[in-house]
Amino acid sequence: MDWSFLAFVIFATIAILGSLMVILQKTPVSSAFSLVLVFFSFAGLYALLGAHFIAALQILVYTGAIMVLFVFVIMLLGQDEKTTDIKDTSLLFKGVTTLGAIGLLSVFLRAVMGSKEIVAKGQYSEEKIKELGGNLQAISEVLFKDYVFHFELVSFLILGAIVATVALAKRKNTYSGEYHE
Amino acid sequence: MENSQQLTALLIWPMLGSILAWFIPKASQRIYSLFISIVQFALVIYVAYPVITQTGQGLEQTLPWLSDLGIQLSLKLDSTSVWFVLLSGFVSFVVLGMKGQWYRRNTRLFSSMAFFLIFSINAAFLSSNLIVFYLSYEAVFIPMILMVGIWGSSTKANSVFRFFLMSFFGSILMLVSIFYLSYLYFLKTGIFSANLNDLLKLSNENSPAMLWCFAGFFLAFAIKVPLFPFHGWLKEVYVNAPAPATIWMSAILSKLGVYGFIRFVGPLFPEAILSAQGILLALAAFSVIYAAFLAIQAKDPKALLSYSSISHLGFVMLGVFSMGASAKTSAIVLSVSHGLTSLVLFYLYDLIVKRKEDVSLEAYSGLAKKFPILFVCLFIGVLASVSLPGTFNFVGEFLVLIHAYPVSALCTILAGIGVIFGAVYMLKFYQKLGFGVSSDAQVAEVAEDISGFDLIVIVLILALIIYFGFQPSLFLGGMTNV
Amino acid sequence: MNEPWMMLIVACTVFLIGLMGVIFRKNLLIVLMSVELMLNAVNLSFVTFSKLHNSLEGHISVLFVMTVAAAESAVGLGLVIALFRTLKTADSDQIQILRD
Amino acid sequence: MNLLLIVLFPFFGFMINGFMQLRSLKTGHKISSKQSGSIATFAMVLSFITAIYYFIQFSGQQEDGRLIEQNLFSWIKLGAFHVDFSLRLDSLSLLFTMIITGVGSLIHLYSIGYMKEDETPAKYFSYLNLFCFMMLNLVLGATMPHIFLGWEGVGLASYLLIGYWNQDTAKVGAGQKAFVMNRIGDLGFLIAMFIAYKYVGSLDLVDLQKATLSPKIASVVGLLVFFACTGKSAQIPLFTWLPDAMAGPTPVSALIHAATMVTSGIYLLTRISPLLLQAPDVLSVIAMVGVTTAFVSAVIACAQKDIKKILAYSTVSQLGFMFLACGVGAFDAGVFHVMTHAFFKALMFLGAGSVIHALHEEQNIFKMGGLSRKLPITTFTFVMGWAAILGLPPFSGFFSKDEIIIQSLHSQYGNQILFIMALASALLTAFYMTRLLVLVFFSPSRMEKETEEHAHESPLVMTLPLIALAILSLVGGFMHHSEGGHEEGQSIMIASVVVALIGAAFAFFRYRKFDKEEMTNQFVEKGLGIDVFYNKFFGNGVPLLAKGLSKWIEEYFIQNSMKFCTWMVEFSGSVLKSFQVGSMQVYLLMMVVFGLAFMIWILESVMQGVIFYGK
Amino acid sequence: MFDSSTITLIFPWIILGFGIMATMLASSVRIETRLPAKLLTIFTLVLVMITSAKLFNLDTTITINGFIEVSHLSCMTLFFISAISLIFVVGSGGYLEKEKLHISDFYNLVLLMVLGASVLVSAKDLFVMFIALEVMSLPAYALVGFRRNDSRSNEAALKYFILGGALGAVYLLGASFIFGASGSTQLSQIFEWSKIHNGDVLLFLVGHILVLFAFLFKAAAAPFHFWKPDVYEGSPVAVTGLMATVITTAAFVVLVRLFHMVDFQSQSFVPYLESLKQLIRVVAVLSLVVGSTIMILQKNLKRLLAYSAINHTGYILLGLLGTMSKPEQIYSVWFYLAGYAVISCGLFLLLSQSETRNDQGLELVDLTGLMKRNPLVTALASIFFLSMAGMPFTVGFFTKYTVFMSSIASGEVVFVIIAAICTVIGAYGYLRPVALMVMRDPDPTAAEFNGTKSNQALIIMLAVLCLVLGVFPQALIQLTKGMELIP
Repeated sequence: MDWSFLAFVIFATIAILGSLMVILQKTPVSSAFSLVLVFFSFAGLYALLGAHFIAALQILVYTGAIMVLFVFVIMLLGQDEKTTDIKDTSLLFKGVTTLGAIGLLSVFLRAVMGSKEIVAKGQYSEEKIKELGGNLQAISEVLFKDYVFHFELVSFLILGAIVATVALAKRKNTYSGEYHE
Repeated sequence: MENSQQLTALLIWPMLGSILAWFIPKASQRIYSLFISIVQFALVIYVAYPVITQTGQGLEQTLPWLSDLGIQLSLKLDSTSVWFVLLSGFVSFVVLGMKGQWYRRNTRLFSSMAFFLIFSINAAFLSSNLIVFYLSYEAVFIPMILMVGIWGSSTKANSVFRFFLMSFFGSILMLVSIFYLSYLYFLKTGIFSANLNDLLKLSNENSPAMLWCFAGFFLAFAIKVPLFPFHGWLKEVYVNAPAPATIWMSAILSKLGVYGFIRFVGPLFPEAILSAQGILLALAAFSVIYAAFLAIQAKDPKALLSYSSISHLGFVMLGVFSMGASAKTSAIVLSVSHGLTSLVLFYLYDLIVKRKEDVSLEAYSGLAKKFPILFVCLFIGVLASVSLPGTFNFVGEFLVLIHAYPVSALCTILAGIGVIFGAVYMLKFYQKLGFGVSSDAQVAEVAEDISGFDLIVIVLILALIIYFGFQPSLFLGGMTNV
Repeated sequence: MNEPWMMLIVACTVFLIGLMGVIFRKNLLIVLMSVELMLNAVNLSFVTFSKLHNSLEGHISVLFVMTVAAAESAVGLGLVIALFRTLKTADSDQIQILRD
Repeated sequence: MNLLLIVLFPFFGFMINGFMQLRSLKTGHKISSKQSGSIATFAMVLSFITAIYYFIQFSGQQEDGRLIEQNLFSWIKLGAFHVDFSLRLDSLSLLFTMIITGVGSLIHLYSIGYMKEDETPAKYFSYLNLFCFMMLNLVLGATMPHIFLGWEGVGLASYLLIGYWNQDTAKVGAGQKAFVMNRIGDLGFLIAMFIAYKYVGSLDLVDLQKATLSPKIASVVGLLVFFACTGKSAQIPLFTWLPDAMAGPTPVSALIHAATMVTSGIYLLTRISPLLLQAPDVLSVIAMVGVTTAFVSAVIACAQKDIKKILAYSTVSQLGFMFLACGVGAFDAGVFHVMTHAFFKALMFLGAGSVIHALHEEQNIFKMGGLSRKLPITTFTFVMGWAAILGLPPFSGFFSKDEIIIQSLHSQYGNQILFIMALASALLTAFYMTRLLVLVFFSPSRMEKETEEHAHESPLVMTLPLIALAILSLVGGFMHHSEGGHEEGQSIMIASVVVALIGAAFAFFRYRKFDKEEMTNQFVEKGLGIDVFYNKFFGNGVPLLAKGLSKWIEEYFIQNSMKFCTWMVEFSGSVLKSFQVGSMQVYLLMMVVFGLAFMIWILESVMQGVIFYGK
Repeated sequence: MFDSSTITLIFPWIILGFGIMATMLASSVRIETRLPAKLLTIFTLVLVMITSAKLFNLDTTITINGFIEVSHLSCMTLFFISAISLIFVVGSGGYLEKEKLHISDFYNLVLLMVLGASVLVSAKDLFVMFIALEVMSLPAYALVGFRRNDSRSNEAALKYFILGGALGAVYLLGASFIFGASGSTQLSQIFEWSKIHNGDVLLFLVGHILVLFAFLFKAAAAPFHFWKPDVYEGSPVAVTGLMATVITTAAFVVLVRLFHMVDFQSQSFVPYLESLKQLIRVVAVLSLVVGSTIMILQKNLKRLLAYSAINHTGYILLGLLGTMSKPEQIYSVWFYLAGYAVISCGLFLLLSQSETRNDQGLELVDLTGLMKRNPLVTALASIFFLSMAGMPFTVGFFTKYTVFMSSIASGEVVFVIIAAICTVIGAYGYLRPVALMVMRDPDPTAAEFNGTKSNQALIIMLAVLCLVLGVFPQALIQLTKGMELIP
């Protein structure tokens, strides 16, 4: 029983319980705060896996950006009162869903057992990363060397998201019905 | 086989007609259609002439079309197909001369569709590549559906759908069979081909697969002909269709099925046919009697004619399933004669209906007195339909039965009983229309007797029916050497 | 070091919890959050496998997934807002007009 | 001289009259019966003259030289199957030709007078010519299909002429009945041809006559041909159409339904007699059927009131005699009776026509009487016919009928039952014919005043044929050179004459003073219920069966199975559609469930059961 | 890493990128002026077409860093996608005007979608696929919900979005499993790995199946089809058309790649091939049956076309099934996609010309008696419907032909028979609108069809193309035969 294992157990428990809370909370706001909990515990898990940069990003992006967005919208739409939809849903529906999830889980579990056989073939072992000057250094190098295409593409993704959101969420229809040329 | 470039003309000309029809003013559409169809008929005769005279010599033409898909535009005019092509040329010419609402409403569409129909029919009869055959076989639906739908007497879409769906169901299974055959051929030789000549190499195989393929073909053609349990679509469509469509369907399209049996099923699946011959003959014979019974109880004269068509085609199928060259020839003769007869009957019935509309008679009766010449013609038509000796139908029916008899006496006798019932319903038909006391005294002044184009054409056909009744050697001579 | 498959089990569990949330929560905002949960779980899985393989591909992937998640939630929230404008609700039961 | 001429003259007559008729319809110009009738009669006379020419030619030749064959063209030739369209004249067909053209000419002549009042005589005469044309084809055809052509052709002409007055649907119905019943017989003919072709390989009559078949095949062919003959010649079981066929004009009845068409059965049987002789069983069947028909229809005739119906049943009865003759192997006697019967029965029909004509379409014999004074020539000629049918010497019937009765006992195939039944039929014949004669011509008048006043003798065109036929009835018997009197025949001859006289006397005394309508047995009058039975059984049964088929198989099976297919598709569509509930979360759940199922299924099959069952 | 030769290879995308930015700038100036945006979009798409056409004569397949493939397949698809989008951009102006949706954002989103689709078809890396998928999908969500004031449009967009998001996550999970099993996300490396791998493949299989599910969802194969009718019905017609063509095409290209991701010759994957075939069989048959049987019950035309699309998905999967054992038959899938895209492009453009009396979208009854009022539209619609039904002498026939041929050649006779029967059922569905148009008398409440001349010309062109390809499909078949699949 080493410390990292203990940390893992703690983070994992928080993550799972937190996610359960996300989907079982009555108000969106509490769901959102449960989600924050999950994000934090995930950050911890990343750190345990040695992905420190990712752990940091997790906090920054998810908790810092996405969650704020969520909370903002919740408040915007006035969705902070309690909803009872979880109770309204029929038991059968929930039951089937749970059964399905358990079934999937069992399949996944069986599948990930296969990961024990995985032989590492990448070049970025922990030593190598250290050699390169740490996690961030290594990632940056790979990101801007090999994955530059992805990177550019993602920029268009964000562009698309912006345009899409703007197009969707504009309050007033600015269309006047005539051409202005 | 002689290589000939003329066969494509039989396809190009109607296609051209179909396209040009859109540029012809409405008023002259009938003249235009007549012109195109007469030229087309003349073309057919010109092309077919050497085939008829030089017995056993056929014309062949192969154009590469979609060779990478195993499709070649191989056309073949031999002594089997030539009669069907001639028949369709003739029938089309007659039909397009008919006057009717199709020359008043959506005229351009009508002529265009008519020529497209002729094109597809010709393509189907000429093609010796199964895929091309299938293509044209199915292309026939499109104009047919439109004709029934647009100019038909009823807006009930169900009949059209039923017709289309049943036929399509059969034919698409045939397509699957064709695919499978060419796949078998591919397995054997490594080449994808749907040419009949190639696929014939499979015909001596006797495997379950061949039996299934046979079933696919059988279903397609049996629905088209139609044979007994597959005839459900027929009545409604025939009754609701405008006269040209009805004539085309009964005179030509049903022959597509017959032709399919003779041309493809017979040579491709001899084993399968032989093993199922009893059932097939029984089906054919039962079709004869069953349809005759339906005709007897039919109230609508057009329905009666439709059922009689099934009944007669039962005879044809009896000949086809008897196998053997002579029986095959007999079936072709009967097909042609049935084509001519049903042309006459439906044509004249349409004339009568038009006259009836003109004078608003409540029921048909005593019309013979008012339109004597029309009814003389109709009577000869009826006689041909009951295959009285001396008419072309007799030759066909007699030959069919005499060749079917050695194969299955029982079925022949059963079908023979249909001859009796044929007399019953056809006479009933004629009596209902022609005899008795007519209910309207003023008809004579309003509606005229048959005259002009109608008269000439009908007399011509009747003359042909009687002439071939005594001189069928034209049909028999060329076909014996096949 | 912990057995990596344990990490994967956590990932899978969270993923499926997210899936369950998407399926049976009616509040569209919570549904969106559940989608975020699923994406997070995937991230964890990527990082774990990345570690197993001594590779950085997984890390990079996580970066992109995060971006995508952000973009997606932006569009999703935009859609929810648009829906809220017309239907005055963010309840998934209300959006069953299109059916059959 | 060309054999074709015999056939062609009536054909031209048919064409000319037909075209004239069609033209007159167009122009409205009416054609008189004199015009069209003279053309038709002329055509028949020419044909008759041609026949006489051949008769003269034949009589100068030996028995075996009496054959002329003329191949016109090849009709149907397909592979091994070959039928020529050729005419063949031998003594048998010459005899029939002479009857057809001779009696035909007379009846055509008679018709000119009879159809004077008719609106469309040209149509009538064209039909009559068509009939003669077809009939000549029947007797001159050299092959079975050719005979069949004539066979069906006469049926057609018969149909047209019975339903000549087609405004009356009952008459058309009678024609239809005749045609259909003939067709039933024709089926036998057709199948006989098929079998014959299968076993003989040819349908030429000569080949058929020469052929030796196994007894079984021969009997089947014989029976089928006989079945065909029962249709055409109105024998049991297909005889019921003939009385109805009297709906047509009376000359038609005389020509078609007495003299010529109905005897074509005898012609056909005689033609294939070599085949029949190979099958003795068939012969006895033919004899039995013939004699039964003769007897039964004679019984029915006794109860009839309609003058034409009596003659019709009489015809059936006489035809029964002829079949009896064929059945006992005495084909000659049968043919001989055909000839004499043609004379006297045509005569009687025409006489009846004359009576009907005089009485304005009155046909009930109980509304006649005492016409001998008004219609002397008719009466006189009718008496001649009466004597002939009774078989009184020296009238023609005496020779032919007695020949048959003798043969029915003494022939190789004859027996006593046949003989006794034949005699009984002769007795009945005498009875009903005398009844007819007395009631129409000699008993007190029972006519209405008006008709009685208008009754008058027919014009010369009508009486001339009567006289001619009367003479023929008288002398017709001597045309046949009998092979000497049989020793035992003498007594039978006497017996039959006596029997006839007894019957005649009985009738004479019973009806001499009759002045009211006789109460006949309805059952017998209606044809012993046979016709009723047919009407009930087939007349209603076939439509019923048709309705049943159309309802149960067509509606419920065929149409409903199609509907069922549509329904199945639509039903499965609506079942599948019910998954489309509109809730995206349900969709997702379904995807998860399906996905899970697929996954487990695939993994199970790949890993062979390691997922849940362990390794 | 990008040398000059690589730049030429990715030139179409660069142009697209600049186009997108330019359009965005143009639209941000004044939102009411959309002509510049429209012209820019057209210009961009034409340029993309030209540049991608330039790449046709590329005789080798080039993979950039193992992520992106420039090959015949990708260039053709790129060309094709941009051509279809161009037609929609040119043709849907009137529709947008009518629906009051004509704002520059539309063009911007279309371009973004095209970019996503075009990258998707070239992607050789699971991750590029995912990003490209999102690049394609996000604008698509927005376009579906483009009628912001229409709750139906919103609903459709949300459904599409949530399901798309969830399935995107599923894809990612699958991708991570594959990555875990094989150590790479690049298809070529996975293929190499599968060749030599010998051992437990369960992790890979689960990942693979998940990935397949995600793209079966995008391709709307039953039982992952549920979103399609709802989304089709709710979205603007022009967008539906784009989805039916561009997204379907892209999704299928990826699906084909994913199905051929591993080397089935390899020892460990031999049993997997059969199971995978089983999966395709089941999914194909389900799609065929679901599509055809529900289609004949539909009243809404767009919904009908959605089910028809599901039905078509079934056919394409049948073709794919044929390619599983005979990869050279892959052209049937491409050919089918191309033919189907041409037909639905024409049909949706035609439908976008309609003016209904209510907002429920174009119902079937709105077509009643159209022939008497508008014969041209009737003729065009009939051609497209008959094409969809697979009637001879239309492109629809040969598309079905090749697909049937391909699966027969793999011995899948039973499934071809099922497909054939479904064709008959489907034909009934397509014939119903035709019959309504042709056989009935006009209904005064029925829809009007008013299109501009240029639009009509465009549609006529497409109809003629349908017919021409129905008689002379060689050229297209030759092209598609060049589109080989390189692992």
